[in-house]
Amino acid sequence: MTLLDVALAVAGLLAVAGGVAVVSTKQLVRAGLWLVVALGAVAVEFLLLGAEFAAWVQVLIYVGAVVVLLLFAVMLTRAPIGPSPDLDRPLLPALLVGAAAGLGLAGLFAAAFGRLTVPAPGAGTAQKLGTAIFDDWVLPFEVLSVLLLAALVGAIVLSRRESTR
Amino acid sequence: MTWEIVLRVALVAVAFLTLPLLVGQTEHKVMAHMQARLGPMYAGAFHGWAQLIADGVKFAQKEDLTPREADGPVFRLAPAVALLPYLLVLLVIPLGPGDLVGQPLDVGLFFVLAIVGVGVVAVLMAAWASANKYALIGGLRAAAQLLGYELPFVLAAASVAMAAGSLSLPQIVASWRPWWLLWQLPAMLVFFVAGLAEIRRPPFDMPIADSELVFGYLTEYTGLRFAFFLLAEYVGIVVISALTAALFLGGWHGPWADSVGWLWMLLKTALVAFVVIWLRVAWPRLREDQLQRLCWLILVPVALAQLILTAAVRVALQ
Amino acid sequence: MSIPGAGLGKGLAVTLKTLVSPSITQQYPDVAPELPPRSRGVIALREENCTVCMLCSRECPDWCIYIDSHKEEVVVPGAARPRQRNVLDRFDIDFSLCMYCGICIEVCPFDALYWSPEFEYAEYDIRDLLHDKDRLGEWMATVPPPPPHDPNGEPSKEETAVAKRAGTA
Amino acid sequence: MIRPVIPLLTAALLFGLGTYGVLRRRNAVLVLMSVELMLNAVNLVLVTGDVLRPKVTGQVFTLFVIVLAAAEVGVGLALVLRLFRLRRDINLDQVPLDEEPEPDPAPAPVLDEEPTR
Repeated sequence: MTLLDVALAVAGLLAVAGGVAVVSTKQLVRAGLWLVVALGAVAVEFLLLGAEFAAWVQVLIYVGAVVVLLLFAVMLTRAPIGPSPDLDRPLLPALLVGAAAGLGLAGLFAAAFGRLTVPAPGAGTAQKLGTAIFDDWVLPFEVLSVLLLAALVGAIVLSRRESTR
Repeated sequence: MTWEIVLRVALVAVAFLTLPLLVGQTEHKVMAHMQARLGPMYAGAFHGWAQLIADGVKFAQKEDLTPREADGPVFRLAPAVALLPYLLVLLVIPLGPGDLVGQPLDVGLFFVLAIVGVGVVAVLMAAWASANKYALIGGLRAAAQLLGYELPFVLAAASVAMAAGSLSLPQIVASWRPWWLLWQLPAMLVFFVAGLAEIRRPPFDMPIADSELVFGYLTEYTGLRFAFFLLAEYVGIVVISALTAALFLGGWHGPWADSVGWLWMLLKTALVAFVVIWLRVAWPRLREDQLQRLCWLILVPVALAQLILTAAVRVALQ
Repeated sequence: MSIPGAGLGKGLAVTLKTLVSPSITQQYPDVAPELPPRSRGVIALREENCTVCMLCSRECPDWCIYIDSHKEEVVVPGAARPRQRNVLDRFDIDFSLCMYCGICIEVCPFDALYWSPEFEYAEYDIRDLLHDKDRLGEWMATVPPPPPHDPNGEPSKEETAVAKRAGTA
Repeated sequence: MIRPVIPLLTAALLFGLGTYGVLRRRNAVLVLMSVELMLNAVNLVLVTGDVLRPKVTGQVFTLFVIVLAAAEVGVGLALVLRLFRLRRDINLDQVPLDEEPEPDPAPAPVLDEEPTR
């Protein structure tokens, strides 16, 4: 265990704790705020793994936009302060599937990479990333922009009120 | 090495604590004189220089209230969340040539944009946890405003990053040339206006419009927590001014630049901060629909056009 | 045809001009304020001129002037019988009621009431704002001299009367 | 030297939590949040993959996923708000999948009105 490992483990624990809180809290808005914690911790993991650019994109898009939109929606749909009743479905099926997926994957990863150590990655990959996107992945990039446009138009159409026609 | 980092962080912390006070005092005085008043004159004997310190003492003495219906932990945490992003941003803004920056960061500009965006979360936390309808309306307004203006803000910054061919703030300042003032002028205006909206300064203070929403998402705050929000606003002015100065006004460039570069940077920052204060005095608040109209119909197209122009000039120069 | 945004520029120009011109704030407790002439600060009483005609008290819109008097006989040498004279016992103005209309001063036929620019007579208790004739008399010292006569104006009635009497006599 | 198993385990647990949340939660926004958790788990795996090999493909895909998540949330929230406007509720179990939705009551209901259903 190096210092970097410890940092990774701490951020990972934070992310998982945030995730647990997101799926278990009874208070709608707090779930959104715990999501900020989880996503922030994942961003820290990105940083530690040398994906500096991805980390800041994560903060910019996820924390700055996605979570805010989610909170916005929670507040617009009138979340009460304090616990809301009737948030959850029956526990058992969800727990079974969730635990199977999570622990199964965890077991798989542990078995495959359990003893592996790799050299710590260097920082500062924005340039490499740009080159990769615009050399190897131009088509997906363009397709993605079309998709974004479609999502934009779709969201606007969906949220228009009928009476404004 | 460790000592150096500690020293740098300490210096940034000092700047974090003094520059906003300086801006606040300037605002007191400039606003007063623009309204043919004198402003604070008594605290500290000489032209009320210690007014903000006195205010701080006053805030510290006030009762720390949490409304009974409020979501306590969230309510109490919000001011810190509001303040923290700006402190982090100050770390990467270059003050002078070479090594005169808190922490040189390869993707500094991107870091700044990402971190400034986190401030919205604090606003939503404060708004929702207050259990007050004015606060909630203010918070929703703020969220809509901040989400909207983030777009031109980022696009304008992307233009200058493209012009410089780097995301590192010191790099961008280093490759700045005087003729960029003209070339990047639309981006500068867009960035400055969107930045004003990001820190919710007048004329973009719809979220805390005191004549209709009491004080928006700050309505329920008192004492030190309120002071934290105020401090966040003034650090915000410092950050936006410093960013505008660094990205578009050439940062430390100027006559005798290498020896007094930091002075130029501070001077330009102060100039932009003065404009921020000036606009507050001179211009009325935008209505909510005007606010969104300005963002989506003017700023975003201008920013996109500027991006195309920047790209064209870059390609032509190569 | 107006240029769009001209108003914004104008706003900036006005505020900048105000910024560089001196401010109009007066540092009152430290620096005495420059009051305009004929400031209505307080009503001063020249007791000797008062004949207890009660005009001021009757004309006062909110009845804040209280006057008491008694009659005295004055023996004038050579006269057939003693003359009667009104003697002022009490002349109070309640400044918690006074609305500074100045009607009392206008109607006084004997110039017993004057405007004084003195304004620093605030009290902690509203009852202390009832000022008696001694206090009102003290304020006479602060009454400014009457403004000089307008050189282009008509001469005053008294002056013409005196001149006419001198001419006819 | 780092052990890539640590972020991978984190990702696996996050993914499990996300799955659990999607199945457990009844509230539409909470389901969206759980989906975000799963997406983040995938991102974490992709980024960790880059540490194992000297390429940045994983990060490229992370960026793509993040952009996708933004698009997804935009459309998803539009749907949720639409649902709320129609039914005053965003409980997913109450969504009738086999009937035509009633048209949007016009003029659109003020937020304070009682359900018009």
